[in-house]
Amino acid sequence: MADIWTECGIWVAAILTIAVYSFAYRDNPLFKFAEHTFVGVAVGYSFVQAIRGVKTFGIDHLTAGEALYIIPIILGFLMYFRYHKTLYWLYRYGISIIVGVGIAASFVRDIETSFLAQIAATAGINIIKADPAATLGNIVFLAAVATTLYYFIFTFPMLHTGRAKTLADAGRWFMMLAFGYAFAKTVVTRYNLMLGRLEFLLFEWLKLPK
Amino acid sequence: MAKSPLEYIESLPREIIYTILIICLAVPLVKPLGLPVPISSRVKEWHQYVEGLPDGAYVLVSVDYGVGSLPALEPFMVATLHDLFERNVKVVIMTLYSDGPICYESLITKVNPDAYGKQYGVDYVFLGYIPGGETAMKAVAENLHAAVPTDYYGTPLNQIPMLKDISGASDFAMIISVTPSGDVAQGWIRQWVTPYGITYMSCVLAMMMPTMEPYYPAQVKALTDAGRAGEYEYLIGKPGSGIRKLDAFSVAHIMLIIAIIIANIAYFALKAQKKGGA
Amino acid sequence: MIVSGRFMEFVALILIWVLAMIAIDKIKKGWTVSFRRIAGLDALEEAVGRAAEMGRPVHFTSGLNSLTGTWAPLTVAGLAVFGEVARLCARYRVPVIYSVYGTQVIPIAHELYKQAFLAEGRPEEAKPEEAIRYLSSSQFAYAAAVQGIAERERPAANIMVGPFYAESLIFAETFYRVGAIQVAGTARLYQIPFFAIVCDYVLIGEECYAAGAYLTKDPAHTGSLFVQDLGKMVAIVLGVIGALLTTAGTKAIVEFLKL
Amino acid sequence: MSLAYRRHLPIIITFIMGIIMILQYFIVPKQPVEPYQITMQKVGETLTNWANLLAAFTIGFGMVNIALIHSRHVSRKTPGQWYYSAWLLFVAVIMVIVGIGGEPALGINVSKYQYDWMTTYVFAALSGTMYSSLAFYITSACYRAFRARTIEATALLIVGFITLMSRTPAFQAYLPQVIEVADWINKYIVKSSFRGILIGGALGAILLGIRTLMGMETGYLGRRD
Repeated sequence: MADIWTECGIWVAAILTIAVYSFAYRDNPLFKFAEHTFVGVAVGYSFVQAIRGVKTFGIDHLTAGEALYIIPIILGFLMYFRYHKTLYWLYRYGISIIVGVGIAASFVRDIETSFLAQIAATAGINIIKADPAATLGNIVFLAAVATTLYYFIFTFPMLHTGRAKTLADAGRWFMMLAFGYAFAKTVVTRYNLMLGRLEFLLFEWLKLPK
Repeated sequence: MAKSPLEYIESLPREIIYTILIICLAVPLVKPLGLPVPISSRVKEWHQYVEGLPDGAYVLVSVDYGVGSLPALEPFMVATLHDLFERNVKVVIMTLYSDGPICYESLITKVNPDAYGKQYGVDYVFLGYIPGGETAMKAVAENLHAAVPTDYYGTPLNQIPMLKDISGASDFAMIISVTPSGDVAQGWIRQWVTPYGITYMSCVLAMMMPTMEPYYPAQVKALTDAGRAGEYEYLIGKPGSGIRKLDAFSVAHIMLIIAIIIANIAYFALKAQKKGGA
Repeated sequence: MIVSGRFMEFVALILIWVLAMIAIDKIKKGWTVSFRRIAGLDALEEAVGRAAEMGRPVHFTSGLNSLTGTWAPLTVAGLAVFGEVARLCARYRVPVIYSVYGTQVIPIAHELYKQAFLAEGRPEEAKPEEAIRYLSSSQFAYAAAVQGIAERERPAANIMVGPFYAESLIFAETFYRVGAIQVAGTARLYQIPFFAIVCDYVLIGEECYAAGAYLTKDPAHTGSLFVQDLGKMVAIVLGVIGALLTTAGTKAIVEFLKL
Repeated sequence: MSLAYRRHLPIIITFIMGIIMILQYFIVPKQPVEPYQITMQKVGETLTNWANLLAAFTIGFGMVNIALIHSRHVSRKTPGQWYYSAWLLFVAVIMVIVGIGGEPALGINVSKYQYDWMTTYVFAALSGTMYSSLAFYITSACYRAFRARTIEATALLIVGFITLMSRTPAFQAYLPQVIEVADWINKYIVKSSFRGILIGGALGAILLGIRTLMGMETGYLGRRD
C-alpha cells in the first residue's frame, strides 16, 4: 500500500517542481495552480504550528500550575478587538509586550556582538606580517573598514563634499568589490540546489539509470 | 523594428539563458564527462594511507550515517570502499546508526565487490548495527566476538573465516568512519586512537571541519569533508555521483563565464556601432 | 552586579542612551541637523510618482519580518518605510500592496496605513483589507505568492525594506522582469549584494534605519542618526589607533573594549 | 476612553518589558547562582514565552485576511481567479484537519501518515524547488549585471569573474592561483567592508531599540494618535 502512495507522491512532487520552474519562463496556469496549492498548504501548516505554539508556550505552562500565564492568554484574545469599531486599541497591549520583549532582547545583544567586538577585532590587527601580501592586506583591511564607516556618516554633509568625498567614494568602491565577490560566490550553492532537484526528477521520477 | 543580432545577444531573453542552464546541469548528471578536477592534499593523503596498507591488513569501516545524511555522505564512502577493494585487505564493516543497514545495502550495491573478486566472509563482512555509540566502539575494541556474537546475516563470528583470530582493536591496522555527528567522529579517538594508537581516518560534513581540525594530524591521521567525493572518484578513476556534480558545476560555470564574455563583446560592439553610426 | 565581560557593554548602552536623549532635546529646541543625500530614499517619491503616471500600483514588502526574532529592529525600520510609502501613495492616489509574511506586523501596518490617509486628508479612500495582504508565514510560499502578484498586478514600483533571506533575488529578478523601478534595502549582509547589483536603488544596512529621520526630519529620528554618526567615528578612531598600537606592541584598546 | 489607556499605557508596558529584558541580559550570567539572578532569569524566560505565545496568537490576523480576500474572489466569481481561490481554501482546510490530527506535539496522532505525506511531497517539494529556482535568477542576473558599463561595473565584473573561476572545479585544476586571489579578496576586502556595514547596521538597530522603548518610534509606537 505504501508504495502506491510513495509513487503517487513522487508524481505530485515532480509536477509541482515543473510548475514552479515554468514560472521562470512565463507565468502560466500550472504555476498559478502550484502557487495557490503552496499558499493553501502553508496556511494550514502555519495555523497548526501556531496552535502548537499556543499549546507549548501557554496552555502547557497553565496546566503545569503557572497561573500567571492566564495574562498573556487573555491579552492574546484581547488582540482580536482590533476589528472592533471603538475598542480597537485593546490589541495594543498584546503587541506592546511582543515589541518590548522582542526589540530589547535583540538590540541589547548588538552592542557587543556587532559593535564593541567588531571594533576590538579591528583594533587587534597586527598590521606588519612576515608575508608582504598579508601586510598589504592588513593595510587594505583597515582602510576598507574605516572608509566604509566613513561612507555611512549621514549628519555631516561637509564630509561628503570636495576632496573629503574621495574617502566616501573609496568606501563605496570597497563595498562594490565585496558585493561582486559575494554575488558570484553564491552561484555554486544555488546550482547545487538545482542539481538536487534535477537528480530527483531524473533518477527518482524518470528512474533513469544512475 | 526587429532587434539586430548584436542587440539580441546583448539582451538575451531569459528563456534562452534558463534552457541553456538546465542543459548544462542535467547532461553531466546523466553522463559524467570526467572533466579535470583539482585534488586537494587532504584527499591525496587519505588515498596514500589506503595505498600504504600492507597485504592482508584488517580495516574497520564504520558506516556512521543515517538515511537523512546519506545523499551528502554516501559518495565518499563508496569511493573509499572502491579504493579498499582494489587492494588485498580485509574489510570489516559495521554501523552505529539504527538505520545504518539501509545505508550499507545502498552502499554495497553501488560498490559491487564481486567485480573485484571479493567474497563475503573471506574478504569483507558486515557486522550490522551495534547500539550504544561509544560503548559499542569500546566493546568492539576490547572483545569483538563478545560484543558482536553474529554478523548482520546471523552467522556466528567464529564460523566466519576472516574473523577467526580477530579479537579486537589491536588486530586492526586502520579505522575509517564517515559521519555527520561530531560525537561519533571524536568518539573513535577516545575509544580506538588514544588507548590502542590505531590509524584513524575521519570524513565529516564540511561545516564540522572546524571542530575536527584540532585533532588533525595527531589523533586523526586523515581528515576531509564529504563534499570532496568527486575529487576522490577522479583520483581513483571511479566516476560516481560525486564527480557528476563537480562536472555539472564546471560545465554550468564555464557556460556562465562564456555568456558574460559574449554579452560584453556584444555590448562593446553595439557601443562602437552607435558611435560609428551617430 | 553586572555579569563579567559585559561591563563595557553596559557603559556603552547608558552612554548611547543619554547622548540620544540630549541630541533629541537639542533638536526639539531648534538645533538644525543637515543630511548628506541618500539616493535610495530620494527615489521613493520618484518611484511612487512613476506609478501614478502609469496608473499601476506600488508594491511593498518587508521580507521575513518578525517582531520577536534577532531582526525585530529591522522589521520596525521596514514598517517605518511602509508608513512613508503609504503617505506618498495616499498623496498621489496610487493603490499600494503590502505583501506580509509575519502576522505580528498586520495590526501595526493597518494603523500606519490609516494614519497615512488621515495625514493626507483622505481617510475615506483607505482600503486596508485590500492593501495589506497576508500571503504566508512560510518563506517560499510567501515568495511564490509575491511572484504571482508581480506578474498579475504588474506594479510600477517595488519597495523592499526589512530582513530578507534567500527570497531577495527571487523578488529582485521577478520585479525587474515586469519593469518595476526598485528601491530595496536590508541590513542582512549576505543579501545586500543582490539588492545592490540588481535593483535600481539600494539602502545598505544603516540606511534602512535612516528613513525616519531623512524623510520626516522628526527630532527623535534625527537625534538618533546624529548619535549613530558619533558611534561610527568612535569605531573608526578606536579601530585604526588600536591596530597601530597592537602593531607597536600594546593591546590596550582591545583589553579596554573587552572589559 | 482617555488617551492614557489608548496610547500611554501600551507604551509604558513596552518600556517596562524592555527594561526587564535589558536587566536580565546584564545581570544573569550563564550559570546563575545568586537568588536574584535565578529569579531574574525566570522572569526573562517567562516574558520570552509570553511574547512567543502572543506572537502565535496573531496567526488569526493572517487567517482572517486570507479567508476574506479569497472568499470574496469566490463569492464575486472573479474571472480567472475564483476557482484558484476556492482550491486554496479547500487545500488549507484539508491541511488544518490533517495537521491537527498529525502534528506530534498536539498528541492526537490520528493522521500522521497523511500529514507527513503532505509535508514531504507537497510542502517540502515546493519549498525546495522555489529555493532552487534561484539558480535561474542568479544566472540571468549575472548575465545582465556583469557588464563593463562604467569603471565601477568593470571592477565588479573582474572580481565576479575571479570568484566564479575560483569556484569552478575545472579552473581550480588548471589555474590554482585563482583560488588564492579570490581568498585574498575575501579575507581583506569582503570581510572588512562587511564589518563596516555590520557596525553601521548595529548602531541603527541600537538607536531604534532605544527610541521604541522610549515611545518615540513610528506609528502607534510613538506618533500622536
